[in-house]
Amino acid sequence: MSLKDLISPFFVWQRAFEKPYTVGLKPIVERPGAPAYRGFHINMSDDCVGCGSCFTICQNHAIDMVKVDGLEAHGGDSGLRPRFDYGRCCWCGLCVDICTAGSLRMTNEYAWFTTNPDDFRFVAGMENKSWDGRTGGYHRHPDYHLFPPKRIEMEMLAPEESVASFTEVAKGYTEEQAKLEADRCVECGICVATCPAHMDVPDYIHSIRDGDYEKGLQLMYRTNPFPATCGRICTRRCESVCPVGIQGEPVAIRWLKRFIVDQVAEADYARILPNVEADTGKRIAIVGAGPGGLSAAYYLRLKGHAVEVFESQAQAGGMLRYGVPSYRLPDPALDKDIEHIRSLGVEIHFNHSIGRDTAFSDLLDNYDAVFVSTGLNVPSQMRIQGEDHPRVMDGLKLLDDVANGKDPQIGTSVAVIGGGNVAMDAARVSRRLGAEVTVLYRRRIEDMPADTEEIHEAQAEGCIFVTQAIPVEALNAAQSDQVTLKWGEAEMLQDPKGGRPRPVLQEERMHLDTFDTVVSAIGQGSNLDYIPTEISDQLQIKWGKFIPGDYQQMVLNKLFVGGDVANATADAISAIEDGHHAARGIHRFLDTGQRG
Amino acid sequence: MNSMLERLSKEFRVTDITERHPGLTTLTADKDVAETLLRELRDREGYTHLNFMTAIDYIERGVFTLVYMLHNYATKSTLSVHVNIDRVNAEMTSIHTLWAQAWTYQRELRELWGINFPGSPRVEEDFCLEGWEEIPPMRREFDTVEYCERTFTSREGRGTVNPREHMAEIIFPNRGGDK
Amino acid sequence: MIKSLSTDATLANAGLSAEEQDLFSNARPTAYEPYSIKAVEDFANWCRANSLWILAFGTGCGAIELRPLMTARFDANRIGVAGRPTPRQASVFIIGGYSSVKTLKRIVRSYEQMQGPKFVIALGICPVNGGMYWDSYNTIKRLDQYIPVDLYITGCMPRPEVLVAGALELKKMIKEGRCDGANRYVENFDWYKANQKKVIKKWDMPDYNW
Amino acid sequence: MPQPPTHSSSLDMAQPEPIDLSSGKYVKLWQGPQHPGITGNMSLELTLCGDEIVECKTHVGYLHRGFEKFMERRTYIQNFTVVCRIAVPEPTFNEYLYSAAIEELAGIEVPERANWLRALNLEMMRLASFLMWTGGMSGAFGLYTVPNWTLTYRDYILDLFEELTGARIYHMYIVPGGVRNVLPDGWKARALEILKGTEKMMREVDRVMMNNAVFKARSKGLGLIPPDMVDPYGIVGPNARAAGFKRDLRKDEPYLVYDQLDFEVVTATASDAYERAWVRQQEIFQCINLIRQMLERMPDSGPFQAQMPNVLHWKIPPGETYLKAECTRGEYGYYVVTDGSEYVRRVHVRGPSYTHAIAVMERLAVGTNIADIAGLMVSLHTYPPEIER
Repeated sequence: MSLKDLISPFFVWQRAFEKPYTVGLKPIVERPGAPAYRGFHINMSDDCVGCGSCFTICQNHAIDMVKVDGLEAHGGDSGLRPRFDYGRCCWCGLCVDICTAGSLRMTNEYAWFTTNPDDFRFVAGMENKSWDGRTGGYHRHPDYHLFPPKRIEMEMLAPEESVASFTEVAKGYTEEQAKLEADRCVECGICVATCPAHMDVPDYIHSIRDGDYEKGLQLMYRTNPFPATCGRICTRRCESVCPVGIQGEPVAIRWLKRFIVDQVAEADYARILPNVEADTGKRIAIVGAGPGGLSAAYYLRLKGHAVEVFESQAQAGGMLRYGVPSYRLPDPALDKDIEHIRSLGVEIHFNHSIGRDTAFSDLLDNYDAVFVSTGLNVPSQMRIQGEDHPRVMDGLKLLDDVANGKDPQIGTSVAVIGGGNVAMDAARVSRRLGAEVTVLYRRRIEDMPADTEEIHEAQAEGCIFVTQAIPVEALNAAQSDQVTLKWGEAEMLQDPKGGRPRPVLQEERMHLDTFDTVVSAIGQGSNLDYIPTEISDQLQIKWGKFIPGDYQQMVLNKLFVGGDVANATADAISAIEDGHHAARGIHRFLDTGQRG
Repeated sequence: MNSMLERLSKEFRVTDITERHPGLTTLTADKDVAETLLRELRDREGYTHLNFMTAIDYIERGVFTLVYMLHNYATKSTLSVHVNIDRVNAEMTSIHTLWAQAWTYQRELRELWGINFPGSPRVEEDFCLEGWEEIPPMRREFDTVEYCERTFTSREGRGTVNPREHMAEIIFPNRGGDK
Repeated sequence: MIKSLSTDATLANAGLSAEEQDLFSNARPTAYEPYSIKAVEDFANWCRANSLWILAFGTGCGAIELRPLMTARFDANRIGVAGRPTPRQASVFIIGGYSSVKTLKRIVRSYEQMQGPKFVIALGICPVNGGMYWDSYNTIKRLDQYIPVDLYITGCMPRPEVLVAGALELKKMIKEGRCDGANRYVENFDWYKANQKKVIKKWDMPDYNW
Repeated sequence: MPQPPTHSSSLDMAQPEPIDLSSGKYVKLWQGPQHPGITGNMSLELTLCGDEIVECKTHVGYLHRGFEKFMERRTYIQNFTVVCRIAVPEPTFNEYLYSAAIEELAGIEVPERANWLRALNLEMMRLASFLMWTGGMSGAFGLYTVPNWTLTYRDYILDLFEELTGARIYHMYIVPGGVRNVLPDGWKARALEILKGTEKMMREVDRVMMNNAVFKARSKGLGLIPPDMVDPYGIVGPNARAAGFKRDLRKDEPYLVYDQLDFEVVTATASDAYERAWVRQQEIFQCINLIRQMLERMPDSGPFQAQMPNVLHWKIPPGETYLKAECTRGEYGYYVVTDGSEYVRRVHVRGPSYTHAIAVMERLAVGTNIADIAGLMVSLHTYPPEIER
């Protein structure tokens, strides 16, 4: 033992005069948590969509999704909110990291003690807590992700290539791409409520991850007998509510659906999909072989009913065949869906028009139930002078001609009037026929009802968009095979009531442009002339559309309606659901005699 | 390294030699040669360090795989020696004479997997558990959640709602598949 | 003041071997009765509140924050908190988070050996509802099933700052005479014992150990 | 005086003969689990002859939570939050090893910046853990000033952790795929300031503890580990280095960015309590140096997380790996087996305390004075939760 060893410990004394290390006694006030501290939770309830991803990822089962007063399930919000159990939570922050809506975060508050352990439970953001107003605390770093925020790009034909032919533009996912895209789904199931047909989206996406495409197909046919079609042209409202899309891009549900169908050969359908139940002896007539009519036919046939479909055209598919150009929906894809329905024994009478070939009342008399889904096939009028000019044609006719292989003779300069999907189709078809295309629309691009993708693709293919342009008159041009369109610029006027802005024609800013053809595509209406007045008088019909009751049933017990002619959304997937729902109603009605 | 593995596969019939990453090789040995093999590896090949030993329950194949992880400080290589033993009346030769910490591992394996090591010191004593009456908990068929529910009480008043089912109930009660 | 021992209510101590039966009392625990004069009781509570002596038993993770708590930075000594090595001298038992079944047995013994009035603080989430280890076969999920708890502090881990705040809260509760955990233990003794014996399979100790 | 049973040589792994307690010469004492002189929650069953220990049995399991069981029923991402609880004072090594093992099996390449941040975290954790150990070591020998200093500085490091990771103890910062956050503004400057203070404080600890006559007298020669005991007992880390073994995984099998850092392995000549303490003192200085090097050279921009799949249904192909890192106590290892499902098939955590606190402790305790048992225990640096998991 050296003297140094005895003395050196006394160095402790030198610290006696230093400032003490000790901190004060008030926890939060004097020592708030660090700016990124993982403290108590806070949830922006308005942003939260109740997807339950926080519940799924919590390894401690610390989160319950619960109903809260004042919130209802609607659209893309389940109406549920996370309730935290601070007898379970370990403040790992995985719930914050996974939160699709970005509504959940943690504050830097950390002090909570109580004598009653049942207190440690609260619905974040719905119950008042002392840390509600705090701004500090943990939130996900923008570059840190627990699932890929960007979708797998779908390979498309280049615009210069696509405009040259009617080849399908979207090439479809490869298996690897599809699995990566399917991996992005968080399986919350919010989309199921928004999908008009309530397809089991998370389940069939799951089957892609498992590589079990046959199961995926089965799941899709539970609610939709047109998966090949919907996988290409669906309006995909599901994607608009997909929580993954809130902070990133939504899961490409439509392309995944298409991927599944593309993986299964039509020859295998009979083996994979459900077969027809025993014959019931009931006969059902369906008017219109569009998506609505065939959907009803499919589900009714599965139940064992005899189904006859009456179609005025030469082929089945309705608007899907005659209204959707083949670069979006190639005929083989549509045929794949229709052929399976027909293979179950659904009988389709082509070129058979109700009202002309068979009286509507005969249907009601001779069949156990009638489903009417005749769609919207009468183009709306522009209500301008010179509308009957020979060089003014309607968009549906143009598409119809092209679908039937006829040359519509549009010339080399075309004006398309309208901003919906039919207008985009007409414009892009005209481009493919070799014309220079100008699209005139009353409002702004962002007001167009057409799909954003469609608009972008049309622009990429060289269609010129002239917005805030109101057609006024179609005049005879110098050359007889041309037409001069008089149109005026419009100003957008704010609606004082807060509705959407209204275009107002500016009389002093008029233009005259000459085209080979003016294509009008501003909407369609229905034609219900085939229904005799004595019947139609009993029915609820408004603006040319049926107003159906529950299960798509009309006042006449036997009559069920659906599709564009009976709903406001007028898209394929709604028609499919109408058909399916009517099938439920008809089966229920025939089975039990119950009305909807 | 390779010559050693060749010799081992010849003399000890070791199989499934796989290099998992540079410096880590796994191999499978038969139960009856395992002890000799380990001794050989320790004394002749320089694998003097026993990182750990443990077991994996392959209930679907009816075996426990015992894993002996050995390290050679000189060549910086690790050998993972796998030995498959029967799940029923699981028993293995004790290696407590080879490494001093081995008997502790064997005690743990005895308690948590129910693998016996005859002759291993204090192998019958409680290790982590005390008065355990169920099947050994690390076995795959032991359901820890079910045991917790049966044995312990959790706080009441919890319960969750599935968003998808909730929305189905509120928004489309009569629609969707199978309705 | 201690309630007089009632002679008929004795414990079986069935888990003990014959030679050990004699080593332990078989009397039941007794409840604490406050002094009849309020001023005296208030003074006693004031004394108790200002000398919170913690039992040095790190039962789980929570023990890790007790060291900062008891050293220079957070210095709990200044509010009358001190560590004690033996239950006989301690008045506060801090349960540091989860407790395994094996530890629970020692917790029960230590708790019973503590002299009244005694208080229990449960740290973290695990004693509340199982916490992180809600599906572990070897940890209890609710501490209040086995010993009475006076104050819960949530967090994983609760920071030393909260421990200080919690100790201050406990002081306040004691001064107001609101800490009756030990009496609850006496009153519901058989219920607690039954719960304890349900999970502690190897019961080789006296039923009440003081 | 009766002769206590002893091991014939350090390589003799047979258990000593049982002691006849009824002879009246011996007394049995339990140290722990409720005992101030025990590290964590464990206990020693000591048999004494006078005040000399003739037999020691370690009892563990008081902290057994069955991690390896319930990890088998949690997804890969869920497990990352669980693993840090396995070694309470040093959670970061668990996080790193678990993540690295999962990444290896899933074939994920971690960005460079994340590797630096991970190494920085590991070294800070090492520093914090050693500081706490220093406090414990001096406390065990009756020097109560040092814990007040070292635990305070440890707390300053925890403040840095809190700022960077969002938590003091369970950081949950190193996640499969990378890390969760980047250094906040001004963090480096604050870190350097705290390192400076720590270094100054450690020089004083050197005077007060390492050059303290009482400490020297009590710790020198206590619990001597002879070199021929190291391999048979699986002794690693500072305990082995103090016996002259130049083994450090950071140097021998470099992981993360350690091959780019400049440091030497610290060794001593005789592994008794004092030399082990000395080695750890040197490693604290080394640690401070390493952190400074990293702060200087670490990239300030770039990605810190690899491209990850959706963790909610993350499947990893079948495989097996054993990864290890040098923690404060030596080789810390994760053995992970996957079977292609969303759940891990088997995780085994190899903590150095497993052998240090049981086989080694039981061996070294024999012949020690009862008063030194706490010091001996601390000098082996054991953390009970990593033994029983």
